Amino acid sequence: MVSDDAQREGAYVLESNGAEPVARLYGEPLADLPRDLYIPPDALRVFLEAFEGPLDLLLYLIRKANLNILDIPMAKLTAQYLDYVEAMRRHNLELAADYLLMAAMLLEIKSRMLLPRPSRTEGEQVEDPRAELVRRLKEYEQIKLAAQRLDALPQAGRDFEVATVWLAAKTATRLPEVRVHELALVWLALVKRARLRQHHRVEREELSVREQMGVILRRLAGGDFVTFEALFDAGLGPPGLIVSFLAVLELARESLIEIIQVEALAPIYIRLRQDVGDIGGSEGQA
Amino acid sequence: MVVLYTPDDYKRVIETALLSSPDPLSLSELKRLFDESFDDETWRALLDDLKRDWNGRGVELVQLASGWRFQTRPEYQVFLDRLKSEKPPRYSRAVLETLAIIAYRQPVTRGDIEDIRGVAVSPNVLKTLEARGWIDIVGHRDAPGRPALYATTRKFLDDLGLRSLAELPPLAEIERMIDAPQSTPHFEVPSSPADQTQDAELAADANQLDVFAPHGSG
Amino acid sequence: MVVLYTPDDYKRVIETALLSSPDPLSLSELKRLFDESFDDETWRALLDDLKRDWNGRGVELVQLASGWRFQTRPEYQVFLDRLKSEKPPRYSRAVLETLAIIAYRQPVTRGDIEDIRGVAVSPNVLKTLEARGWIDIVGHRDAPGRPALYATTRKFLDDLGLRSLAELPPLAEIERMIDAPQSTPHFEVPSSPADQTQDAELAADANQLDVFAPHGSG
Repeated sequence: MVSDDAQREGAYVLESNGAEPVARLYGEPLADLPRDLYIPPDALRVFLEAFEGPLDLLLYLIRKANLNILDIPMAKLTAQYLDYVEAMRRHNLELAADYLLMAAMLLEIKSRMLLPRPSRTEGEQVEDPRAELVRRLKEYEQIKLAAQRLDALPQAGRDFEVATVWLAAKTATRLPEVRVHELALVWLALVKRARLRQHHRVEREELSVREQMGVILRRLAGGDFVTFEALFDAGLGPPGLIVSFLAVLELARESLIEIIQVEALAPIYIRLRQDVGDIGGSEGQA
Repeated sequence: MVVLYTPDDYKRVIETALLSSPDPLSLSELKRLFDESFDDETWRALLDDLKRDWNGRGVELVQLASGWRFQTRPEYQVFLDRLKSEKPPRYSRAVLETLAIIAYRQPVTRGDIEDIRGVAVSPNVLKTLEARGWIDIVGHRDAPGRPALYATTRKFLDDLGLRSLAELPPLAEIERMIDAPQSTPHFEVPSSPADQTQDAELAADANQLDVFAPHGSG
Repeated sequence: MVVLYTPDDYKRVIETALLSSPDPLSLSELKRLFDESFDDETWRALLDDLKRDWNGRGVELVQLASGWRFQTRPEYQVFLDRLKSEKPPRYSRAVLETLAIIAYRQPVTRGDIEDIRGVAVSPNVLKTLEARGWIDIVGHRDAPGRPALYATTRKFLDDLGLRSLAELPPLAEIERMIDAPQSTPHFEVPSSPADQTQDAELAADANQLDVFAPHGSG
């Protein structure tokens, strides 16, 4: 891989020779007077490295001389290319095999161009010996320009940065989530499994009663007597009051509470059954 | 090219630098942002001002030993956790069944749960649910050993988004859907695809049981 | 615990998630943030609104191949570069041309790349691009040696701010420029200042070549 730095560094060397052309040679500006036509080998190497291979060099020669890529004068191009390769060899620079392969290809095309073309037969197109070279040059030039355009796109880390706000340390471990319908399905499967089919129709009301049973048990958890009325929240409305009443009856039936009325029409008191209601260490209280 | 005139212009550059820096930026690092040099008091004012700008947002500017940093507020973690690709943990079948029994049949004893499930209930199962705050002991049954009675709590209702137990899906309805000749029972409950998969599995279980139920009761 | 009521509340959570996520978040990932599900239009409105909120700031909300991301505006890079201890990599032409071939012709083998460039491809070139996460091996061609097939990644699109490969500079356009009978060897390709420098350097090289070319042919 040709390092970018080497490429750039070398370019500076060449550039330092002078920016303004001091003469023109074969109509081309000459940046510097040739010093006995001696090119330092280092500069040549840098020059070689400025190209990405023989196709790149050929393209450069074509574009510099303003040649038509669709009608390349092979003699001129081949001569220029070989001059370059020859210069490299004279200075004993290691030349990539790719450059020599291209030289051979150019010479072959050139010689085929010199041969008399076979007479065209009906329905058959005579292929231009340059066609494959032109195709490759065009494809390469396309990619070369596409690469420049890619490089011109804004690039993360070079032209912009990604927002990276610190995530505050995670505090709690994630708890499993349970969904309501999931619970219902589990219960249903259980009911079937337990063959409690006679009970499987759990009515809304019944459920509410069971919920209210829990509410009342929590109210009574202190162990103290609570007035019967205090167990009813008028805000619940008639259905709510009925549910609460049914809950009290159910709790009594299951021997979970004691209901005490000293005499008829006297206040009714309710508390947890003494031998049961030991929640909160309330034993012994009246 | 951005030209800086007002304190707000400078603040915007500081904000941009802090939002895009993976590490906290010290004051001396921040000072490199501008050709102009401000005294520490001016810097302090700029940073305090910037901190105030972010009041009430999900991200806050904090000062640490090594410098200033934007970080997410802990209250927002609950949302950010949901982005993690890892699957949410799930309760075991034993836990789910125990919870369902307590929810639908409360108050119940451990013995009741074992009767319905047909297997012994590990104390860990009840501990898991108690630790979650979803069930508690509401009393003891007047029976040998005075077993504890379990019921679901208000937190259970809150966490499942219910106002009361009456909002638990009525089983009669669900059963009708499962028994219906439709091959795939679907419920009008918003749920993720993963949940639906599990629903389908559960429903499949339910159907499976159905196959045996007539045999058992016949 | 943060309770969400207004669209602004939801926007704040989305903003927090996007600011703190190292990778772009897709819409389906963002949807995981909330229990409630909104339709795509609502999401689009929330995100557009959030994007607008950041107008005129140093950071912007952009939509990429793999989702939405907050990133700094290029105009602010000149400030952010001052904080960096090392300069971001500038890729050599070998790397860039290899990348271009993979981007436009994918999937391709190393042999395909060498055919187009006319030179051997150093393993380091491919390693550089793989290390950056811009290319990876997507399969092997059914040919002798079963050579690896390279393609560009989602990260490549994200890092270049593209939503899809279709947003790459169109090759047809580039081709038109090649065929056009222009007199200048270099094209009006929008390029960064660095590229222009390189062009100038090549032009200087060109002059140099002339020095010995006539010598060789004379």
